[in-house]
Amino acid sequence: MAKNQSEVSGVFTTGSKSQPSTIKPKSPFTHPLLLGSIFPALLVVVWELLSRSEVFPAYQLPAPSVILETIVGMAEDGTLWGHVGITFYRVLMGFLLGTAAAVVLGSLVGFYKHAEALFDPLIQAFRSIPSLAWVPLFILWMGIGEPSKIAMIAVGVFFPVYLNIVSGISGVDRKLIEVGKMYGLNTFQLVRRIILPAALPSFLVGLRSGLGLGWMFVVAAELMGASQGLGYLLVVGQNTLAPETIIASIVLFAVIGKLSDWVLKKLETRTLHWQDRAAKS
Amino acid sequence: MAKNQSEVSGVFTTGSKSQPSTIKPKSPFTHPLLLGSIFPALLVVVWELLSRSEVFPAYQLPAPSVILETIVGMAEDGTLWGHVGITFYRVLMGFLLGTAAAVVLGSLVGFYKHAEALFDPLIQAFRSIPSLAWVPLFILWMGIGEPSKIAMIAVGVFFPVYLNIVSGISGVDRKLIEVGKMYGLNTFQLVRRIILPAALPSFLVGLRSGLGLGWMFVVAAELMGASQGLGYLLVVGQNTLAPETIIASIVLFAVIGKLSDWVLKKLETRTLHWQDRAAKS
Amino acid sequence: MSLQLERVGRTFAGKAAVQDVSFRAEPGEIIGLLGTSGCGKSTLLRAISGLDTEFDGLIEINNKKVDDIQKTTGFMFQEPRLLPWLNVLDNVTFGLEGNREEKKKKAGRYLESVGLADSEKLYPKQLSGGMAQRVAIARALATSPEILLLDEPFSALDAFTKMQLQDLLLEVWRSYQSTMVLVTHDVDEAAYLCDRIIVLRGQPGKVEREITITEPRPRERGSSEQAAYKAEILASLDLTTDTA
Amino acid sequence: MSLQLERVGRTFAGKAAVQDVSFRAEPGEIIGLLGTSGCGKSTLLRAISGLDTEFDGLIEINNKKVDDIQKTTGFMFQEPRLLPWLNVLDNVTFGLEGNREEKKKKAGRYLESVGLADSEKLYPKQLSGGMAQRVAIARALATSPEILLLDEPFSALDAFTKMQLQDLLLEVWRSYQSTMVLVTHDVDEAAYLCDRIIVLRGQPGKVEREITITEPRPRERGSSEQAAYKAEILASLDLTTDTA
Amino acid sequence: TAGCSSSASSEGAPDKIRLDYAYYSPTSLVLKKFGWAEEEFEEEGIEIEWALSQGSNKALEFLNSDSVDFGSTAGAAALMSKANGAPIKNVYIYSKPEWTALVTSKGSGISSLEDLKGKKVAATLGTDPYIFLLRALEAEGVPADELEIVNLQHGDGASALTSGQVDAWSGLDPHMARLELESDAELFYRNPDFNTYGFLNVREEFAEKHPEYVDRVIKVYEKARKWVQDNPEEAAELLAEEAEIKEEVAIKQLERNDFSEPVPGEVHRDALIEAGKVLQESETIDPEANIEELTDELIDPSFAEETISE
Ligand SMILES: Nc1ncnc2c1ncn2[C@@H]1O[C@H](COP(=O)(O)OP(=O)(O)OP(=O)(O)O)[C@@H](O)[C@H]1O
Ligand SMILES: Nc1ncnc2c1ncn2[C@@H]1O[C@H](COP(=O)(O)OP(=O)(O)OP(=O)(O)O)[C@@H](O)[C@H]1O
Ligand SMILES: [Mg+2]
Ligand SMILES: [Mg+2]
Repeated sequence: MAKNQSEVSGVFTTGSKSQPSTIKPKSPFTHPLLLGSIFPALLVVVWELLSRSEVFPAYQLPAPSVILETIVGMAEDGTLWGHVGITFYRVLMGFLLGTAAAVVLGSLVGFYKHAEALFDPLIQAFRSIPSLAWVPLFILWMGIGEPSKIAMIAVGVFFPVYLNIVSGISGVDRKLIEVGKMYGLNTFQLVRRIILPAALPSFLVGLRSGLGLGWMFVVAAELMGASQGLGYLLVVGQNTLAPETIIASIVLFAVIGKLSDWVLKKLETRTLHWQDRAAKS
Repeated sequence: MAKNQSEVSGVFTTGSKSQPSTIKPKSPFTHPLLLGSIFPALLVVVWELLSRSEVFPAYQLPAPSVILETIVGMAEDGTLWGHVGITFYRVLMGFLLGTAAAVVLGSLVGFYKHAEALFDPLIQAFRSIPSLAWVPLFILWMGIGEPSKIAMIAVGVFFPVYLNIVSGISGVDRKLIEVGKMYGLNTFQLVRRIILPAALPSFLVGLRSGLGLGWMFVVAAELMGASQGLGYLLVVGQNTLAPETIIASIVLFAVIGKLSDWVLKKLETRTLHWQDRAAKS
Repeated sequence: MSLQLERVGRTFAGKAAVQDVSFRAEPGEIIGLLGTSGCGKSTLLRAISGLDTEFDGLIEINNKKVDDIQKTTGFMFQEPRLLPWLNVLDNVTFGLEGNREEKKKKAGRYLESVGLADSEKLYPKQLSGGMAQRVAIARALATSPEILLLDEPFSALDAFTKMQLQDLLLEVWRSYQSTMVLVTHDVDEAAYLCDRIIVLRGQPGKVEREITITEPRPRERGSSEQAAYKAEILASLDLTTDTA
Repeated sequence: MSLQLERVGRTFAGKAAVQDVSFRAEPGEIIGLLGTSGCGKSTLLRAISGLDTEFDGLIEINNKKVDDIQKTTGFMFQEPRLLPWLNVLDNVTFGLEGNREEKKKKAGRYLESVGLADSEKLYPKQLSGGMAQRVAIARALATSPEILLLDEPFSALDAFTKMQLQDLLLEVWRSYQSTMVLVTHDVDEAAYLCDRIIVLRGQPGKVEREITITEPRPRERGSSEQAAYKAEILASLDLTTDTA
Repeated sequence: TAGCSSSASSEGAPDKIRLDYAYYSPTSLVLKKFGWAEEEFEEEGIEIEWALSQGSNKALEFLNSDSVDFGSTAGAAALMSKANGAPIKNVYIYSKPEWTALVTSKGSGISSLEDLKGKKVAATLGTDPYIFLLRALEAEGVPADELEIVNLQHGDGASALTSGQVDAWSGLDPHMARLELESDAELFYRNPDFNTYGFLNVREEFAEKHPEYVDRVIKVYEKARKWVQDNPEEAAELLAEEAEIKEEVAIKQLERNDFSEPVPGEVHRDALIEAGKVLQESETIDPEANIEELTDELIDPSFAEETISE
């Protein structure tokens, strides 16, 4: 992240690494990683202190150290990897499925006004149905196996990706579309070579939003007969009134969600280097 | 919606109404409203038929007519307005709160690289925590009154709005920002007069995404001791095995969610008329 | 290919931008389109290109009515319109067909002609205004279109680069016998390049005059014939200012 | 206000774009900046404006080192850079201060001067290239900056509109005694407007020559003095092409 | 046990008393409906606040976060929370429900626990039906690992059963009652004693500060309980109306509730200990914990004994 360089230095593309002399040395105190850890660290410390001093009794909110122990315990007896692994697998599959559906439908709706009139109203209506409401319907349609869980997550992923694609497409500058048309591109090529790249910033936000929602839908998905997974852990924790299980699952959601988002964010900086962005102050 | 007019006719701004002769008459069969009703209508008819022929037994999936009766029944005995009203109120307040927080934090993070390093990692981590996971924490922090419900919805609204604002801001063309700087705008003015308008398309998608998520978070919010509301209705339906209540609440979610989205969409076409968009084919 | 406009006009939301323009370009002819700012030159080119189909009147290519985009038509827009996510080379290969290597070679050749051989890997945000315009020229020429529409192609170039590229254009014209319509504000340029010059005037723009330049090519810049034509064009433009 | 550059240069990711440029502009002087496409003219203006602070060397305004944006400096960019969500009038009032009515009146006056009195309500997407450029000119002039940086301000205009606006510029200069730095490719324009002309050459660009024009204003277009200066400028530019 | 009677020094009257109501506790619905609690405390200016509990775990979250003073739960849920250190005690039994049983659909060929071997059975982990299933299996000598227990929420278990995705379901009222009435579901294994009773719990802090008010809440609960016993039809009607379920379903559900034993006692203790052992075996309660001690800490019959014998 070369954010404190000039906006015109083109660091992403021309490899300024050969010219270290032009890069101002970063102060170690304002290193992003360090800055980024301030709040989480503060949170953990304050929470630990409050727990130790019993402002938060353990039956309400166990101390971070207890949570960590719980997680380490799960890691040691091996159940952690099962929970994390299966949930990660479900989210990944659901994410791919939901994104694929959103790209296809979103491109159609963004591009053809009849497709918009046809599909968009229904999709917009479905968009505000809570994940829990889908549960009985999905069980009815798809049973309680893996497919219904993945489909449920795909539903969550679908909406933000769809919304961002449609809006991204309709925000594409007419001028660039005209360039494509002049070179005789057909609709499909136009979408692939002009519209998707131009709508990429919006598409990527959609992906990140969608992935977040995918993690959120895990709980509903794993209400459908799961015997493993983070959502399962959360619900069992709530059913058995075990706060450390609940909080451990929340922490795991946060950590793994953050990691998966980080991957997409990297992708974003990689693929959007061509944007003519202003430098942040 | 003048989508089938030429992209260069500037209908939004110069009032082509005085020149009806240049507007091609719309075929009544491709009117957007009509097209948009095809799928919902089809859905309802097929579902009704399947229910009548008992492919879907009533205790699993009641017929649309039964759902309609349920809703009309609620409307007649007046409970419907209570449920819809209170939920609408909660979503509205949560939406305003969440949006306000997202605008403030999103502008900071989008604009200052230190703010980004400081806040963004934590926010991104929180983003993938499911709504149900927040419930015990919110009860703990804020009790079971209205504030905790509204705060819960605000959390849902916050994330997509935040994400879209940050990305919208960093996608603003450097060239326009420089114009603002040359006219001596300070940071605040720059945000208000250049960055927010330029990031508006992205911001509006964020709002629509956030509103959708707000509706989704209603269920979690109304688990916190509500005795009225659409989310309450859904959960009661699930706890008392009343599929007609469940489906009625889903339908209400869809309809009201769609209506609220429609308002935002209107706002979008209003405020984005200046975009140089291509006409849809 | 021949190109024919008959009483072409365009109205935007009730306000006419250009009216009643008719002319014919024979295959291989270079037509200049001159006129004050805002008189409808770009609008006419858009109509000819097929991007805009809402015009009034008739446009024919090879005596066949068209109101759609033709693959054989090339358009260099008034702005460079480079695709910001492609580097210079990829922007030029954008419209080309064939295998990768061939496309690259061809694009490279044109980039060299416009003096940008070193800048192949740069992205649009790293280009100067004139460089971006030259990339756009290379992109338009590389597809060797049979009808080439040029909207102020050299406006951002210094006098000498401009001359070089004018000659490049003539070279392309000689090899492919493209029919060209060239919008320009540079009277020298019009006199040097065009077979016929159409001067638009007023708002809405109408055809004010047609000037045919019979001087054979290669023409000599600064020759007395050129000076005479230039004076004639200037005179016809001068009238226009009265109504501006 | 006076403006001084001392050995100013700029390097992009290891590649020098412009090097070692020094000159001084006295209060009220109009400096012309000429050179081939890509030799660093816009880069220099960005450095003077304060938008780019990564340059090498020293820039002083009124003998005080600056490396930040000055409110008294106006910059007309090479592209119009209109704000697409504001109509023409609001784009011009954008940088103005004072109450609404006053701002509108002032903007309206400048819009009239550039021939766009009728187009106040149009949005940027509805403008022709030259109209957009004229809005940008009106916006830059309306704030009456003490230092005015102009990057090819008239490049998209026809010959006659261009002359009118050159005279408008001189009028503004007379009223406010702004110090101006003008990038242009038009040799006539440089000879007509400038007190001194700095010719850049090469890539990275370096100062090739400085030409001082002593002819008092008002100057007469097409006069023999003008022709002589023009020839001199052209000659100095001509050398440049050898290295392009 | 602690909190002995109203003679202990109290810190005066609370400003308000926060009660919960739940569709699984008909007594609470009656109490809320008739406003007897409000009546009882009106003179002293004490406000009554009602919160709806959507399940035992919500009621316990409310209790633990000091959002209510009294919460209605299943006995086992209260025990689990106690095992995690929740400062609550059980002071009253609002009913002895037979709210759970094993259900299958007609023609499934399942008629005993023996038949469940190799089959899928839906149950919600950690809740009464789950405990019921495990205790039933133990009682009949069928090892739990010979069948597949599918973790589904109560309502989803019912749907899964009717759509044939599981072979049996450890059901919960009112889902179970509705299924019995409207589809061809059959209860093939019942045992009221394997249910863990309806516990009314109070926060320990409240009980310590205001013991006499605990007594008085029990008093109004008693009034409601008696009313339910005397007016079973009206009670069913009320339940149907409040929970928005059909009246037949409500009647069936109430039929399976025994309102005769309000004072926590030995039976309740034994039932909880058995449940606790089952939960320990499945590791939902820490295997190290001393269930009997926990049960003794949880159940405090002194308030009810005193009030009801009055
Ligand atoms: N952001 C950037 N990143 C990398 N290189 C840049 C950047 N901006 C400009 N350059 C390079 O700097 C050189 C000078 O650019 P500049 O825009 O100053 O040229 P110019 O003299 O204004 O040319 P023109 O007349 O074509 O506008 C060019 O070679 C260009 O590629
Ligand atoms: N999309 C549009 N909506 C409304 N009016 C438009 C639109 N496009 C162009 N016009 C109007 O049409 C007229 C002609 O525009 P055009 O771009 O053809 O001018 P031009 O001759 O190319 O001028 P220039 O030399 O300045 O580029 C102008 O008055 C302009 O305002
Ligand atoms: Mg034009
Ligand atoms: Mg430049």
